[in-house]
Amino acid sequence: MSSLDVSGKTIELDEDGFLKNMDDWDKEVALALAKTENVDMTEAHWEVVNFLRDYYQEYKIAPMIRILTKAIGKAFGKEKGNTKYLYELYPAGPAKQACKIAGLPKPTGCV
Amino acid sequence: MLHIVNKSPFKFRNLDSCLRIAKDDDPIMLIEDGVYAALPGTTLDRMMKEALKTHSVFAIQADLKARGVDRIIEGIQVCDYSCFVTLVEKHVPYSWL
Amino acid sequence: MKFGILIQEGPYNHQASDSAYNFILASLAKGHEISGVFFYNDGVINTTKLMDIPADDRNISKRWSDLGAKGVQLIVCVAAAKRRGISQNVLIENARIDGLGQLSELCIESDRLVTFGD
Amino acid sequence: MEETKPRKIMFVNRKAPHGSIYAYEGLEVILIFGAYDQEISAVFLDDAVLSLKKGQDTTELGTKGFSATFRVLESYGVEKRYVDKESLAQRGLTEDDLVVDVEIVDAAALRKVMGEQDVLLPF
Repeated sequence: MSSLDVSGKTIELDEDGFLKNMDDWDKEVALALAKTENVDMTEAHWEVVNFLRDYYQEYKIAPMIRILTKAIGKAFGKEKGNTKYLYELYPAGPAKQACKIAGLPKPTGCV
Repeated sequence: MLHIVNKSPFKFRNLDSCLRIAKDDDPIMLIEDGVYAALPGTTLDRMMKEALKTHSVFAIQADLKARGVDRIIEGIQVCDYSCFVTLVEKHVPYSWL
Repeated sequence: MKFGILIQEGPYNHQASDSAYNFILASLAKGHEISGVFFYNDGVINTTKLMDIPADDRNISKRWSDLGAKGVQLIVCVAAAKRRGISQNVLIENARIDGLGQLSELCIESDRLVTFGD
Repeated sequence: MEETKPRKIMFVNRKAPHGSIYAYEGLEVILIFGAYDQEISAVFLDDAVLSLKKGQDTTELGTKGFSATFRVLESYGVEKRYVDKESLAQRGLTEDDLVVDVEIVDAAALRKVMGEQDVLLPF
């Protein structure tokens, strides 16, 4: 996979399906990216994606999963602040799937 | 703590920083271009002699030899890699890179 | 004792690899264990087998590989390696590309961590 | 060696950002170490205090800015963050010029805390 067609525009992707150009992101692109991951975007999904984008905007990195769960719990309620919840939304892993849909760079995932 | 300094003190301020932070009695290991600090009769002579009052200072023999530094400030100890290892056994090392 | 070694600088450009190597040999000779050598920053360039060295100079990557053959772990940081074009295809024998977490492990399990760099 | 006791690991940052990659790649290491439940601390000494300066904008360089990322250190488990007072003063900076909440320490305090570490990592 190397590109995505979104309402007539061609969006370039890297070899793992992440946006090559972060500026290409908008809601429509996010929905198209979600489709490539077989994720049906509900409000709960958007909550995580928007959170990730805000976090990246502020700190210039995507948070590690451990940090993400903690922060999600703090922002949206305890019942959401756990790995299980995030994996239910993003079965292939929130770091990989949610970051991709949020248009963030591929996490280096060194741990 | 063992302070490892690998930079020429004539170009960089690493040795200055090291001497400012080093605790009395902390040993200082000069390696690579750091061994130029052992040259006698330089503009840093006084600083080094002052440092020797509170620290033991070592310089790697192979580095001195490679650079033709055959006279060194009195009190600085010539040290081979095995002696370097012994210092690391005794102290937590930090490299002032 | 167990010594971990961190190398932050590339070969030839800087003496760091040579100093580290000499330190490791002296440590082994004294009966210490080298718990691992971690290559970070430009240090990852130590581990490409594509080096082509004149006969009258030391071959730094071969030196590391030979040390690896003696059982010393050689760990190349994946993130730093990716940036600098070091991949499995060009990696010397007896080294492995792994995560930064391995440096953390090295700090935890070694009695001393010694850094060589610029 | 006791296996269960967390190790005291300190990142001693001394290099300026942008001119070389050390400050950035050093930060990448710090963020990973936070996950290992050790006693992690970071000190900013000499030119590294410039990494924390407010108002950095790298867009014209075409490189990724990372001064904002230092603000996550606390949540990533870096319990103590020190800045050397003299290094700030040498560069005409005060605490108000920095993007993060840190503890400003003098050489004596730094000497003491550095002397207590099991591992000192230079970046």
